[in-house]
Amino acid sequence: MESFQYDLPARPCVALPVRAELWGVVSSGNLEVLVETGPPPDQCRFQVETSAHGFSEVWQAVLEDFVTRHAVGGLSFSIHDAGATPAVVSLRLEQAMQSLKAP
Amino acid sequence: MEGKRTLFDRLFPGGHGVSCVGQVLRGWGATTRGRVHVIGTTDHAAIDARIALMLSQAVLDAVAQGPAGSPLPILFIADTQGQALSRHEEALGLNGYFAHLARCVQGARERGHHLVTLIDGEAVSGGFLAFGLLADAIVALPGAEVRVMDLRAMARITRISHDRLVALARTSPVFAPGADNYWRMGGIHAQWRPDQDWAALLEQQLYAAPADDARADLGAVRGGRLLAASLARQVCDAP
Amino acid sequence: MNRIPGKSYREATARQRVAGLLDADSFAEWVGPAARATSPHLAALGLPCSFDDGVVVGQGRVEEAVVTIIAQEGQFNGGAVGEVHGAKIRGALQRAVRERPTAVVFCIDSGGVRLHEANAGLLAISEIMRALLAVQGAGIPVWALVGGSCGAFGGMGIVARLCDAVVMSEEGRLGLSGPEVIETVMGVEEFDARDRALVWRVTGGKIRRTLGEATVLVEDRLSAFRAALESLRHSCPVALPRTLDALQAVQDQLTARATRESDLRDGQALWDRLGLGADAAWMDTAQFNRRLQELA
Amino acid sequence: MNATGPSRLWNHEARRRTARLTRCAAFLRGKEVAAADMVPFLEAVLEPGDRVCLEGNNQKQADFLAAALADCSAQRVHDLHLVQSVLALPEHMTLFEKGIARRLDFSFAGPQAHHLARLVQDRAIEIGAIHTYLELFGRYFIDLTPQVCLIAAQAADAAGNLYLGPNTEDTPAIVEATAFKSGIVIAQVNELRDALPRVDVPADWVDCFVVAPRPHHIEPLFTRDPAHITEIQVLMAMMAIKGIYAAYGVERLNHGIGYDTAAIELLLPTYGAELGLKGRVARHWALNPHPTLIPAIEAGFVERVHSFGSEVGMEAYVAARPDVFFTGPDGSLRSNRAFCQMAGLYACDLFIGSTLQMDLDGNSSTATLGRITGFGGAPNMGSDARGRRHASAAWLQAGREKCGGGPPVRGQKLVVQVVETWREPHHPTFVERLDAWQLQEDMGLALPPIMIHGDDVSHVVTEEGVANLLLCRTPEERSQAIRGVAGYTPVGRARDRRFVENLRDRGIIRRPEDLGIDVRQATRDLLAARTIKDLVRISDGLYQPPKQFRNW
Repeated sequence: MESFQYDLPARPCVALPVRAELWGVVSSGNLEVLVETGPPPDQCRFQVETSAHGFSEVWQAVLEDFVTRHAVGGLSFSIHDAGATPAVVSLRLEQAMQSLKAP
Repeated sequence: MEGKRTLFDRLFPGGHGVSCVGQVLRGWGATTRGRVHVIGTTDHAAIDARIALMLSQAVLDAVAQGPAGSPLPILFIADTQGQALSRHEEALGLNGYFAHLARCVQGARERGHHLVTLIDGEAVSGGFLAFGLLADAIVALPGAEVRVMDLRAMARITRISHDRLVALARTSPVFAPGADNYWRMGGIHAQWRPDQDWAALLEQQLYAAPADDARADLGAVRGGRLLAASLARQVCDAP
Repeated sequence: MNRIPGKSYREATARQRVAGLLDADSFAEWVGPAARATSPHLAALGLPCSFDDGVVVGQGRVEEAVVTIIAQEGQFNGGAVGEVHGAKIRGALQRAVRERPTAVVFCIDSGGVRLHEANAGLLAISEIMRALLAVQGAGIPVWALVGGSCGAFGGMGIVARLCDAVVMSEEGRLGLSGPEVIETVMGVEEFDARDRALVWRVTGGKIRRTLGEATVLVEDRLSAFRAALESLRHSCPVALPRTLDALQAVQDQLTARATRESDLRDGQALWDRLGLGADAAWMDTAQFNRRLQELA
Repeated sequence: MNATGPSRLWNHEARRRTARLTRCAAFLRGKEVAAADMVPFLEAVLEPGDRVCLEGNNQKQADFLAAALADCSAQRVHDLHLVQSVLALPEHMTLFEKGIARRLDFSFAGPQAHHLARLVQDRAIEIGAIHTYLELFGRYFIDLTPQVCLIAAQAADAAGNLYLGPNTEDTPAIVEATAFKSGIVIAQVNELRDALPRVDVPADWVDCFVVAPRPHHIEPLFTRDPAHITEIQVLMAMMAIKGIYAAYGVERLNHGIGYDTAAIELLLPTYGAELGLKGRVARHWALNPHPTLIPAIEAGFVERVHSFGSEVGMEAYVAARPDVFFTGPDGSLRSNRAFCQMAGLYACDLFIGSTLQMDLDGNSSTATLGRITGFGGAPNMGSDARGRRHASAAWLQAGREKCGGGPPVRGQKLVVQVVETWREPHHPTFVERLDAWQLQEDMGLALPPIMIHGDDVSHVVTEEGVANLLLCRTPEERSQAIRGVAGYTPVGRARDRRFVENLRDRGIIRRPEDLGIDVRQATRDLLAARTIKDLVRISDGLYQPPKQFRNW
């Protein structure tokens, strides 16, 4: 397993604080993402644990694009990845965003 | 069966009458406090529906026979290589036969029968789950082999190297075969040494006060299973 | 012809099943993913963990009646039971004895013991069995739902049959030893695990329903499983009795079955004998149920 | 002319044919050969160095004859030149390992791709060329005519007439070339019948037949279980339907085999219907009877399907839908690979398929290191037929886009590659350099095994969007358009972001949101069937899937 953490500047999320919510499952080629209220409102935190080694740059690129697309400041995304492709990662993050709810 | 007779001589110096039909043991043993029921399997039985039915009938008979008000303890002898593997047994629904056996064992417990299991030989996953592992107290005799799967088969299925599993098994009791590992995890209450007085030890177990399933706590105390008890409690008490 | 009606139970995740089975917004989870109760044993082997260790437990409502719900995630390690996974289930069952819900709904989707923590898994299943028997002892029924991709095998196959009612879809499977295990040990002539139609004729919902092991056979739709729960409130409101007579009656039934089906190796033989027809394996669920009822 | 000189013989081939038949006459009872005599029979008929077609297709295999040939003595039968479209059976490899065969001209080697690559490296085989199907069939009539062909049919009558059943595939092309050039036609049949449902090959084209001990193998190659279709494939299918099928009004088309295209087939009756496309797109098909096409047929999208071969389990369904399929008087499918390839090349406006690798020129290949897969039919379908003269709306629109506005002198075939940017971690689909180039070096091939050339590709669809290569005016635009949909692969991340945004403004790259597609709606719930069982139900029980696809 490889793990890393990124704290990226982000526009504040309007729905803060959010109810913790889990999306996706850990199975081959898939991942789960847990969305919680976390860092300051101008920061977004990603904690990634992945079974695919050597992809930190790809992860960073995927997550930077995601932060550009959405106002996710104040949120933390914890990810357990079992070899999902970037396409699946983006899709799960989009699905998680769609479901953000107040606690 | 010859080995089992020697075992019963040692467990019940006061006498015993255990018969063996098709790898199923049924009968009685005499303790200083009276007779107890003996039910079990021998010769590393692969438990199929027929054996499971004989065991469950033996349990039901033990419950039906007992003098009302003072149910006799039941001693289970576990010696099983696991469930029988065949297409027929699956089609027939062997898991349902095992579940019925488990319900009969619980029925006996609910009627006040104290339940003790001795592992003499092998105790492997499915066959062990159905009755032996459901007792109030579980004891491993010397040489008992307790396991789900040996490490080579596990390495093949999990695709983790055998060497790595062997190395990890030295520090963790969580996956490797062995009565010691099960003892550390609280799954076996006691292991008897060859030089001990088994008849006396058995009596202590057979007439102990009944208790709830405390194996997870035992595992925590013994340091082999640290999360099972606390997590169940956490779920129980969660807001 | 447009869309297939309704969401598939088989394809749904454990969380989607929970949401689809319970009244809207009625679910409250115990020790949810934010608690990060993950498996230290998988981590020690360098394998991916899951925030809920592959099982969701909590309480919710079915038509306003409070139920305890347990849902295994078949896609995570085949729904296999490890220490944490098992402890969560056991805790939920113990809590049910204390809180006395209308029923415990147990969505089983598991191959049995998680080999990476095999000893802990075996003990956990034993503890689940005892805790489940205690729930029933308190009069509370436990309803098993079997329709996931892993079915209910190994120790969880035994657990499923301990339950007071079993709701299955045709796609669900219920057994003890998986076909792959039997093929590996006994040879491909004994059980060809790649012959999927055979696998389902031996372990699938239709043969289980025919033998009476599945209480109801429903379509593979989340809504159909939900509807089955609603009707179980009326048909199975309390745990099955464990009186000596009741246990002996089951003993006699199982004995009769073992004698009658002494050479059963394929569900088709059963259907042929019952006069269900050569196309029993092809019938849709409604038709199959209707034919079974006509023959009963 | 020279009336006085010694008269020249003009029938060498016919004499040689007579000699072959004389040598094997002892084995013939009428035209039938006993299965037990097959090895000595072949040893009598064949001569060293013969050009032989041992019928091997995608699905249908002359497997009994292949095994018999492999059992022949290499002393008596050797150095054969095999000319056949597909190498699928282990016996095909044995022929080369034993020295019975030496040279090979072929199209496709799916299941034997690794083995074939090894034989080439060991110099145990000489490869003439890797062909497309039509190319190989063409050469049957020019310079690769078989002297002996070993074919597979469903049934024969006593006279030797053959009934091919639904799986025609290559048989007519092989038999036509062999029988009319003094070759020997040998057929294995599953059964001998008094009367055939229809005569597909007349008896006087057939020299002998053998009733094989077992029916010939047919691989259910075109069955895609909808259960394996992913959300990403659903998303790409939505983009293909809205961004290409609807945008060009594609009525006549061919699909490759794969989950990507199966997803499109299963979205037509749902998403396609919502877009109002019924009757406007996907009406006429050159396609095998894919089970995943059933919902679109039942929904009335599909009007007509002509097929290369058949598909196991689709027999009853096809027979019950004669308005859609080409069927014989007996109700069974009449397929024909040569004609269907021709239809795909000349009469279709779109081909869509997938690939394993694509480079910045748009060249794509399924050949990766250590495997020689060959091409099959994709290059015929996936190329612009420059001999085409009739017009259609889709063809004209593509032609206009390609020539940049002026009055087009010809249209353009739509050739679409639909791929995920990553197949799995460590395997990006988009690469700077195809493995095919390395393979060419390793194998000593004259050309790199490129399946579809970049200059034939009109669109690339990935989960990131659709790139319209017809609108690209310079090589740089083209490569940036490809980078612009290559996602987070190294190729994609090396894009010039401003350049790509500019291409997006010009509609050369279109993202899902540009097409009005909400990514979050891309779920499996959108599929018209999610399981094989759904397909059976939608077919009203007519589709009978092989047992390995059933979970009931």
